[in-house]
Amino acid sequence: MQTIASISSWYANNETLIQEILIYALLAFSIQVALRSGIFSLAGVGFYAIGSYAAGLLVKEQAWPTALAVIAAVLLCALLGWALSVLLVRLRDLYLALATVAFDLMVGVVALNWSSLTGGPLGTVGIPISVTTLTIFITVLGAAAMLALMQRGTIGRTLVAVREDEQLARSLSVNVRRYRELAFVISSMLGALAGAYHALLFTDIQATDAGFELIVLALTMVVIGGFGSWTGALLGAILLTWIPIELTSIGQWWDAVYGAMMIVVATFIPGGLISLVTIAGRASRGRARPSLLRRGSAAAAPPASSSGA
Amino acid sequence: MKDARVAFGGVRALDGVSLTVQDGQLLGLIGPNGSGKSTLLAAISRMIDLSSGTLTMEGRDYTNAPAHLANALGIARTFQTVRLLRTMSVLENVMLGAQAEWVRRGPLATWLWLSRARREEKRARRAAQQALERVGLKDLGRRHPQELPYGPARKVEIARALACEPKLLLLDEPTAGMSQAEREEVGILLSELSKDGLAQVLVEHDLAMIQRVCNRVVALNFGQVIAEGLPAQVAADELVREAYLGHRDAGMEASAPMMEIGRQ
Amino acid sequence: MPGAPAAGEMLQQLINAIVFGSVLTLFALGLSLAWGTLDVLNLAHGAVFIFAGYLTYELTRQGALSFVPALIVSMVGAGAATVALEVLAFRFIRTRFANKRQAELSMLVASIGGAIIIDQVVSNETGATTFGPPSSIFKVREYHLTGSAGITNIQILIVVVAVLAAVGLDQWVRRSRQGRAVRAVAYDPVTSGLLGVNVSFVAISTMFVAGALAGLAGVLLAVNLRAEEVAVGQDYLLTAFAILIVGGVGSVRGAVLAAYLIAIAETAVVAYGPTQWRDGIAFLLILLVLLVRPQGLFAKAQFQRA
Amino acid sequence: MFSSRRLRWPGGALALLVMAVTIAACGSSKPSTTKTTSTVSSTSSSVAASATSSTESAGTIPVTFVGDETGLVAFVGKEVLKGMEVAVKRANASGELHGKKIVLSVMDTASNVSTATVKMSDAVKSNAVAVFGPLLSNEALATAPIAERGKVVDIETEAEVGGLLQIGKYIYRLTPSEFLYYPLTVDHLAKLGVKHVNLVYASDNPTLTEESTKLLPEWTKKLGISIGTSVGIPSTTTEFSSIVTKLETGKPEAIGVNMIGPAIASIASALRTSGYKGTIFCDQSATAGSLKPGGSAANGIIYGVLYSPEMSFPSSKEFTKLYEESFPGEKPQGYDATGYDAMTAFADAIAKSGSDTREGVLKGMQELTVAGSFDGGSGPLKFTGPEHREVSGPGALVEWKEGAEHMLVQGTPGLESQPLKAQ
Repeated sequence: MQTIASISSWYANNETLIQEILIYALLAFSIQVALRSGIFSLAGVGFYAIGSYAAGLLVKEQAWPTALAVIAAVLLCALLGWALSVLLVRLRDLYLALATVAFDLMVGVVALNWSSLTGGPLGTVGIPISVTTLTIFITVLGAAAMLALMQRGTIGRTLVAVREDEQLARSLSVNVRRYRELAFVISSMLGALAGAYHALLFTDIQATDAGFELIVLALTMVVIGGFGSWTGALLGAILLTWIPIELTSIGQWWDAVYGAMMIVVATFIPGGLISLVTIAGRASRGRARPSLLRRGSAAAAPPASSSGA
Repeated sequence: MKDARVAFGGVRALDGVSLTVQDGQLLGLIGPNGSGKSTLLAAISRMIDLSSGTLTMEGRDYTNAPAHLANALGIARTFQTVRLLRTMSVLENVMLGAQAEWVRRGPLATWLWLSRARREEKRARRAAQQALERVGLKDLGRRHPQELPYGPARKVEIARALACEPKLLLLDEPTAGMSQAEREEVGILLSELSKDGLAQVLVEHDLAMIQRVCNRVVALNFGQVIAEGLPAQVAADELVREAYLGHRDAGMEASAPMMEIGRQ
Repeated sequence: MPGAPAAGEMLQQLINAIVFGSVLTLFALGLSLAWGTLDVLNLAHGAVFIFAGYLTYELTRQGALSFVPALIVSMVGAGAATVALEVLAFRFIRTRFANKRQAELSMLVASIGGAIIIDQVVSNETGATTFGPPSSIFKVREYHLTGSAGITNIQILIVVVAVLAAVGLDQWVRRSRQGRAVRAVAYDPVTSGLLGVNVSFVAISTMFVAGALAGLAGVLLAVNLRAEEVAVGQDYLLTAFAILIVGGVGSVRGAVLAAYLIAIAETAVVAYGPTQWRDGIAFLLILLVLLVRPQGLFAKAQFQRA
Repeated sequence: MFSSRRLRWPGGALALLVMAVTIAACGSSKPSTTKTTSTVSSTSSSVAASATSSTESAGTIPVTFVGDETGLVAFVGKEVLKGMEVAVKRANASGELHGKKIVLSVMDTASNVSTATVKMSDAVKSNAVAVFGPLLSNEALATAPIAERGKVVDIETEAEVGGLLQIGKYIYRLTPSEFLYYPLTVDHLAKLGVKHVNLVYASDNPTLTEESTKLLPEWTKKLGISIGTSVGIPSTTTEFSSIVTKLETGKPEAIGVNMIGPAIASIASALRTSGYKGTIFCDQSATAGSLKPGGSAANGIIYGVLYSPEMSFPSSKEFTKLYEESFPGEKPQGYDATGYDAMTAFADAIAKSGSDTREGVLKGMQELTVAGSFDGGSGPLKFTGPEHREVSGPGALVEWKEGAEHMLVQGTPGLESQPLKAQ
């Protein structure tokens, strides 16, 4: 009983923090699912903006029921996400990343200038609060379950193959384009969910909300947490929401400490912080596996075979 | 495959090559570096587009089909370099081949059709294990590719291709870098597969191996077929010897092929 | 006669575009160099740029140094900050990560961390408010051209320096031994290591040059703008992305052409178009170029590292 | 593999859960995120001393400033806080608090919306009887609903954004809208005989956009001034010469620069360098040193402010004196007055209601607003707006000269330009 009471009081004291974390978790999932499938897309942030406007305006201006508005926002973004993935089908790696960053920022510019719809620089304010923490929590659980399914079995292996070696994947019957499109669409939908919930919980949307800072934050969450698994994205969302809040207590240099932490993790823990958890888990079960921290051995490296086509 | 032509920029990589492989036939493909062997395999497996010509598989034209459909038609291949995914175990790598049929259902089915997925997972595991046993690596399933020496890693590649249950297997220098003993094992394996009725195309520099296992050989140079026939005939062919040794052709760089021949 | 002032205004806007393009060139050269040769998309480049402006402000406001020494010290400081990132993070990532894509990601995040630290230093030391070097270190004068058009001495300096830096960098990458080493690293770090190129030294010196170029741009801009704040660096960074994409990654000439193209486009929008959409131009260009010609408008095939 | 996977990810999830709970436990057991203002300044030690003695003794009235101590507008937050400290000192010394003392604590939002929302809910959960809101508009918009739901009076300062007061009855804004004293500038322009002005404004800033596109045109029209070119540019713009060229077309007698941050000084310098001789006016955001880097080029820029140390209102003089006593050698700025006004209104509210519970604060604030006005650092302030939850002030027109503001005109209380803002 004591524990239940203390958990509930802890929850009551930290509800906003939890809400933030849950919403960022959805955004981080959005980036993670793309990265894990070899798609360096940051378009989730753009869909965060579109999703927040769509859901917020439908609820506020059209008085749609919340559930319907959220679904409509997510479907809209799924469609747009698919269209974007078709447009950007030729791009890979940093080029894709920059194209999607440009898309995100373009969404912001459009939102700022389409005043009749979005309120422009004044933003959209006074959206009725129409979701509960529980709804978002269940959504995050559901999303996590879907992502967990996506990481295992046939589709899990297939997406790894698509990420690591597209040509090989094709030679094994994988329709690479379809799988990439799926990942892109899922990413868009998760971004839209995060945005929609943010709008419906925090009641206001500013055109600058989904700017470069949010892109950087989402990417950082996923890389620091570890993009190999949804658990990494969740860990990143928890830590990067929570750490800045705690760090403010150390005064004006907190940002520098935060930056230093990012450098250290990015440089020395390639699998993200979640890999430490995984390694610790393995060690505790006594199963010696090659450490993720170790550089892969070159045993299977091809010899300098020079025979040509 | 008829009259295939592939051109990269002004360079003709394949120039009017026609090739037919029967069930149970093990076709050896030889030729010096840059003669178009790997290009030919890439063309057959639809990794690259033909600029002209046609590809048929069991009477079906697949010249313009996307790459992943070539595998669906029964064409599996290995690559010149080891291409195992380091984040997966050996068994999982082979399962990539074993699951090919299920993967064709598309991403949504493989993601969300849970009841089928579970059955499929079990079947793929069994098939992958069998494929590993077939190449003689029964116990290596749990290891990771980067822990394997080069020879076994190449065998895993063959197992992965076999797990697709292909009708035509394309092998791009499967024994390069292997020890003599390993090479012989692979040779025996390929002969057995051939006896089981599998059509195979083997790109190989090891002429002794070609002579031992192949029942037909095609020699390529400058993207053209310069000789075709039984292994012994082709090996004796004047043009082939010339191409390899480069005596009368000043434009050829002879040093690399010499080394290859020296392996015999 | 309504035609004459309009013509003068047009000339003035053309001059403005050329000056702006020169600042963009200076900014983007270093970024392009680092990405083209070392595969580092250094997101701290904007912070380094501001850091140099801050150093000049700090060195000159008490009258301790005059313009040229302050410029040199600031460039060295900016270069050193970039080298620090290389030594502390990028170098490890490059050697430890087998997977190139993951290395790119980690470098991105590490450089964000670096940007945060540098921004924090500048922001704390300036009280997070507007700062700028005193006007006494560089007497800005305007020279009148025909009609109402004019150009200031700092603007002339920016254009001249940008052209010299671009030509110099282009020649350095093409001609000199060091330049050849840089290009070798660009093509294949492993092989160039085997061929005796000291990859670590090449990386450090390349990053130093990249940082110093950002510093040069930062100081000149600080003098030209008179006032700046931390956020300015990021705004330049976003525009520079467009320059890299439009010009083609790793191409010095492409970057220069793209910088002027974007400057002209943005100036034209401010002068004659819907000014609020100005920010959108760079992003639109990124999307359009990547859709139509992913290798960049001006890049030559040999610079590509797809 | 399947089975080992099945084992693995719940393991990971479990580990995560454990971590999350640990983190949460640390978070809740450590109220160190709140800290007293003792670090801000040595002269405020009296405030700090009472703060550290005990947190919840009967004699204290705990309040929390959820504000930007670090981050983008830290330079504003620090000043607002100083003003608050001065007000706390005055109120505690005055005895109007029925023998109790206000204890001010600070939660840093770091100018980050997420942090601000979390800190605001921390503050609402704490024993603070009132909260003072964050400074940035988007922070204020995100945090005000939390205070409203928590039924805590939230006194906002600075954040000037439409819709804030509509959030609910617990939300107050004690900083007069700039829209109320900007007309002083327009009046002055008319007096100077200006007929044509050109204008540049930050098109992504709500206040500046509303001011520049709706209000200024109305005011100038009344006074016979025409606006020629009106250019909206994003505040991220870093290249101004093309804008300067555009602003100079038509040779206007005055040019308005309704921008924020360094842009004002940059544009002003560029205008002066290219030989522009007319009047340059701008928005109150030029206060607090953003014109300093402009050097002599910034001389003569005029703008309306809500407070100037040269103001002659008795309450302003009192504030100026108290501030200079608390922070010797420093001159109070508008932001200091803002903090002072917010805290003084709060103290007056407690004095009125005689109760320092949360409901008591609300009641006191309501009584205070019914009274219609109170005297703050920025002069006699009048309650206006929805349920009289915001204030108007007289303001002043200042001119920037050699690194300092000089008052040209003092606004007249009660004669503030009618709030033309569309409600």
